[in-house]
Amino acid sequence: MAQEAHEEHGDGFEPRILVFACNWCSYAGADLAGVSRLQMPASCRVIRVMCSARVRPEFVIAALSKGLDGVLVLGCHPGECHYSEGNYFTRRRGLFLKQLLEYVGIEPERFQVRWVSASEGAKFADTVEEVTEQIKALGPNRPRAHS
Amino acid sequence: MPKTRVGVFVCHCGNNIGGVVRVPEVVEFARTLPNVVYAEDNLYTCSEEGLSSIKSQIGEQNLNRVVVASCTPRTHEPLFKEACEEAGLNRYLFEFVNIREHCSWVHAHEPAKATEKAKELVKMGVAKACYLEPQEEFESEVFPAALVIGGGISGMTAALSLAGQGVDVHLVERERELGGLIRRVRTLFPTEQDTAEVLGPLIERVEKHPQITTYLGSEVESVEGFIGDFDVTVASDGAASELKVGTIIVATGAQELKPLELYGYSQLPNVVTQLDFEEKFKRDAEIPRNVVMINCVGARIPERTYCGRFCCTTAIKNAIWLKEQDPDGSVYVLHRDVMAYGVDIEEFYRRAMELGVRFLRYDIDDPPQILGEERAEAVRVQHQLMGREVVLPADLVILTTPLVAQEGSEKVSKMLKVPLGSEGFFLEAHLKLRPVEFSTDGIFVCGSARYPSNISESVSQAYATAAKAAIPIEDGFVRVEAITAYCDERSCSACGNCVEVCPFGAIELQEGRFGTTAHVNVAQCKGCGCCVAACPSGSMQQRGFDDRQLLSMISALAEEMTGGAGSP
Amino acid sequence: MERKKIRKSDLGLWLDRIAEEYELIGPTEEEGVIGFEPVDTSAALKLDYTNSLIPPKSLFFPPAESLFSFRKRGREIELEETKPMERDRVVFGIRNCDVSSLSLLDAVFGEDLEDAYYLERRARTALIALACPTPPRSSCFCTTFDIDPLSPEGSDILLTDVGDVYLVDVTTERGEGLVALSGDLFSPLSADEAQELQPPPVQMRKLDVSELRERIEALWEDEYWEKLSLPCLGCGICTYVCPTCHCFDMVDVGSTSDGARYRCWDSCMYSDFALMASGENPRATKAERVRNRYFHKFSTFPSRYGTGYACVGCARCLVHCPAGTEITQVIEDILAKEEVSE
Amino acid sequence: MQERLHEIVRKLLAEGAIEYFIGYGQGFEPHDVAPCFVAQEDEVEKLVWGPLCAHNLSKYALRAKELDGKVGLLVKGCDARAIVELVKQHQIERDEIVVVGVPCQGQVDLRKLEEVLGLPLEVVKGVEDVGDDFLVTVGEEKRKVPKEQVLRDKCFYCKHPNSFEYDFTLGDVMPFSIDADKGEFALVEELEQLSLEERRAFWQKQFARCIRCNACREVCYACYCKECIFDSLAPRWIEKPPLLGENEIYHLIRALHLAGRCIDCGECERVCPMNIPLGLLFKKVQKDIAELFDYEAGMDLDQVPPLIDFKLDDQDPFM
Repeated sequence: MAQEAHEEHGDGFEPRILVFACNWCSYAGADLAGVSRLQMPASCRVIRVMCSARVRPEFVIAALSKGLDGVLVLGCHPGECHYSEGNYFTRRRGLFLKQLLEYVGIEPERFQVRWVSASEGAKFADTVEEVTEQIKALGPNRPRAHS
Repeated sequence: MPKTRVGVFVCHCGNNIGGVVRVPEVVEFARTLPNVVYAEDNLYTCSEEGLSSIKSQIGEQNLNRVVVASCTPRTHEPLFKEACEEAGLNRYLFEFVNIREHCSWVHAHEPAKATEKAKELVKMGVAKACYLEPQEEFESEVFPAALVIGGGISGMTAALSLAGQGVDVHLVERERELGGLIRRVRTLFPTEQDTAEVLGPLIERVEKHPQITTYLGSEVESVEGFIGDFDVTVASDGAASELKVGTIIVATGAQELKPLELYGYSQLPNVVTQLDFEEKFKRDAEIPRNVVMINCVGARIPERTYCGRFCCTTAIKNAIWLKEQDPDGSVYVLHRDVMAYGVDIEEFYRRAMELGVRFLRYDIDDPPQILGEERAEAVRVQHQLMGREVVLPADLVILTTPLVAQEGSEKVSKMLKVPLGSEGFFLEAHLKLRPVEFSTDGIFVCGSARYPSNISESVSQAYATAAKAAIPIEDGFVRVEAITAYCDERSCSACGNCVEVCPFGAIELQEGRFGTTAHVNVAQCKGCGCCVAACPSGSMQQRGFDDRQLLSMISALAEEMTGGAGSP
Repeated sequence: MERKKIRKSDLGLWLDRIAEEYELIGPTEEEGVIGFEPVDTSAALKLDYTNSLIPPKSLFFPPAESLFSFRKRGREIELEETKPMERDRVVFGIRNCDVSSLSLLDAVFGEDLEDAYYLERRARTALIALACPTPPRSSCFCTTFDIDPLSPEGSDILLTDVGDVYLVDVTTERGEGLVALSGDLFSPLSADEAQELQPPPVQMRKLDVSELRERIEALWEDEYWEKLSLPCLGCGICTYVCPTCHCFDMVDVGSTSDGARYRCWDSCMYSDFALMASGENPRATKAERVRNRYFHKFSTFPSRYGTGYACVGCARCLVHCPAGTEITQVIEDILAKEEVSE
Repeated sequence: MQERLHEIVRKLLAEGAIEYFIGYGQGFEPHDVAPCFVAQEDEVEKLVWGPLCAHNLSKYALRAKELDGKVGLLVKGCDARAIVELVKQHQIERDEIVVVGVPCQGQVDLRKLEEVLGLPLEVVKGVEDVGDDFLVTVGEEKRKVPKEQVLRDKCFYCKHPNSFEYDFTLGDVMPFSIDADKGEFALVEELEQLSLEERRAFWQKQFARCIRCNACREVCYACYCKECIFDSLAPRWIEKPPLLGENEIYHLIRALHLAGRCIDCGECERVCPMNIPLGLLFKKVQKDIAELFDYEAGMDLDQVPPLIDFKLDDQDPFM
């Protein structure tokens, strides 16, 4: 069915990007983008978590290995975490995981962490736009051969 | 265990969703999803009609999971959870799917893609719903005191209202006097009464009230904790006081824009703002004969798009005041539009014209010009009606500027972890549905801290926040949403990661039935989930956000791509 | 039937001819690991090897095989059966220990319950066995179970390395067919050759296991198993490299709306192997799991299928066990123990 | 040294200070050594020590949990880090075990030795450490093999020839000086030099070969979870069949869980029957943890593991 959509617009591959957004900042930011009617590519699927620190790095590994084109983890800006410390852990996990994934040959663009506050609707939209473009350029995440 | 029976309700939200997403197609798709036994679309699921449909279907279809695909959980989740509860379904067996803010509104020109996305979001929601479990909420105590930040009209009114309800109030004011911005204004519209007549008694009542403690020349240094249990540090002249409060009201107000570089302001001595005028001329300075006011200075322009809302009224007020002082003097008000809304203000506007105040509309692309080197001599402006240029003699030019965000707002925003809008004013949870409330429980905002508000607006907002802030204190407890962490002691091997990461010290290792394992103190747990992500064995989980639920959403989405992990 | 010979230099020609007609599978090396893999040309084969790490049972009973896949389209469900194999196959270079392991597996997959997938692979696969090099690996002990590393039994063709030529014993019509593919490369042995060209007799340790079954059955309650399990890590290596281990698990991979049913190897050494939905685990301790494995090999399997012991003396488990557990030592311990207590 | 070991263990058993001692014993073939559990004084002679004692016996320290009494352990310098971590991660009480530290000047990588000799390992009758060489007995003759040629990779940059965590010690040695002419992370860096595509191809090939026998997990000292997330049915992190995608998840999540825990004992790579170069994966983990967070596992009991800790000024490329 996804194909139909493409045909209708005559463009090629529309990446599927999984987004984790923290309830207090980034999810609110995404809502604000909507309220402000900021248009963005239909590539992202948001999963709401209370804090970006809830996002198990295992989720990222699983999502990419299952063939999703990208994973985007969004949290409050450092220092603004609703739980005061959560996003500092997100930051460290992100730093480590990014390098590990790159080492085994997964393009770093496919896993990104960004800080988006509740008032940054525009930043949310821009981030989605930007990441989508980057992943479009890479093409589909190689589907896993089930040998 | 009874079979999982999911009901899906997809909202058109009038045209908001239905105008883009092909809702019936989404409903049809939902019917094919595992465990979905019922699906329907509603014009407005949040309407009485929609809600009663949810309730009745829970009964008729014997639903034990409800998924609503509509707007954002941040505003409507409580509403739908109530509905489920009223129909006898535990409120935690409800799952929200956002296909408006996250879909129809942001893909307005791609109906096909938006529809596909909506389907996948619904699929993910249903996948999660299947793993939802009923939850019991935990109740935590609320400390019976409130903090009000800002001692202006709003702050004082809120403080009095709270104190009047028997709540202990701590009122913190940065200045050495109470009163805020209005203190510098001499008369008030539309009653034209002397500010002191209003402000004086108010300040006195605040200062006299036994349940209000006022901290002048003081600032809030830090705020920790959550609704019911905030720890606040107030710094006054080096001395610091530690307070405990249950709720907080932000009434930090706003400041008048100083239009530096505009119309010779700050270079020409007789070009002033309305507030300068109030302070200097309306006291004892002698009254100039020819006065020209320019409205919308620094407002409704690209870098500051909003309307100051009552600057016009202020101009009218001062124009009338001038005419009353000297009927023969000339007063011109150059404006872009006169915002004199409401019964009394409109009347006020008419009176000004009767008194001979001249209102001239100018064009922003051809703004008035100040003539004169040392001081303003006259103002040249293009008269739109006569279609020609006029030169108005001016002994005094008054610039009408809007209120802008209070300085220090960022600090307060970071401290309380509440958001600021793009113009720097505080941003409430929802313009229509949750005004004066922040999405963070127990913190409220009123007056010009929110956006420029005149006195009557500030007062009513102050009452609103006072009422809101008093509720949890009256109840004496708040329910903690059941999204707290818990540990499966059978599989926990006590590595201690969770203990280390918990920002609230809510977890400790204890001896138990299964040896040493992690234990979560629900009262302290705030449901961030840090510990869950740090647990290698998955023994630590978060209610409503456990690994099964989130992983099932990922798999549901991934399936769409791989055509099933199974394809050999 | 009479013995033939083929010059070593001609072996490649023959195998390449076979590869034209069949899927040719033989010993190859990847990352220092010997395994039986399909090859396009004989050049890809590795001939100087003792035996593969993963036994050739994997060719008939793969580590993971999709039995069928399913898709949910709306309310419809499509089922699609997976074909076990495309072309008929020829396996070259299999050793006799593994050949005889297949006859044990035949009992499992071919008797009262017939497994179509396994049986089709067996029926459509010819075996060209390669007699073991002499001396064999010091760990080998197949003769313990009366397996003759030089016997043509169980395979279609047996090749025996005697210097410049391989002796060729063809035992089945299918074998005849393979030889006929390039008959000119084969020639009968002259009388003298029949005399001279004999493989040297194979020397390897042989344990007397005639009473092994009775003795192990007497040891069910013995604390020996506890002791034996101390170093055991509970990994699955021994079962995965064992040519006779055949435990499997059936799992649906994918989702309820799109996936496949897989059969994949499982290991009785895993703590959750016997775990039941109720949470009950009849073999909760490592000692119980270790005991179970040897009991199955030396008691349960023979009594269940009326065969010999479920061990062919390939010694793979012994060589690869990370904790150094030796099945030969275990056998000796079992036999010794009984004697002591007699 | 072996005698001294026998002495100590005999004494410990005689005094009933331990229920049993875990050391190394002769394996089936002369070249292979296996963990050896000694409970009786008369079995003490079974214990051996030499350059073939690769196993990280710290894994067995967890056995102490199951016993009323203590267990004794023979621990090399490198493996001592596992003891520190196990205590740090609340898996054992330090006083539940008796640690006998043994000085070590490098262990033999049997796969390398087989290559260097060009002969099957079974012809190797014994290996002795004679300073900068190993003395390898092949059949009747003794061959000198330079350590450079056959040392386990991790021994090239050995930081702890002596166990720094012990109750008894078999003495001290100087770290031998071998010019490995490459840094600790040289192999990882080589791989990092490759293009993303090449790295991907490399690892996909490796992961595809995995048969998921779980040996790497079971042999790992840090895999002590009562229930591994890979064995959990809900949530189901990986499917049982060893398909490429599932194997990839398996190895990456293991790498993640070992971040800040891996002490470079190299057991996972040693036991892998499929010769998957897991060392290359876990060296990378150690490298990044060291470079990003300046942390080395198993060195300091009070140092908080890197992924459950943070600094306000950690680098932040995510703005």
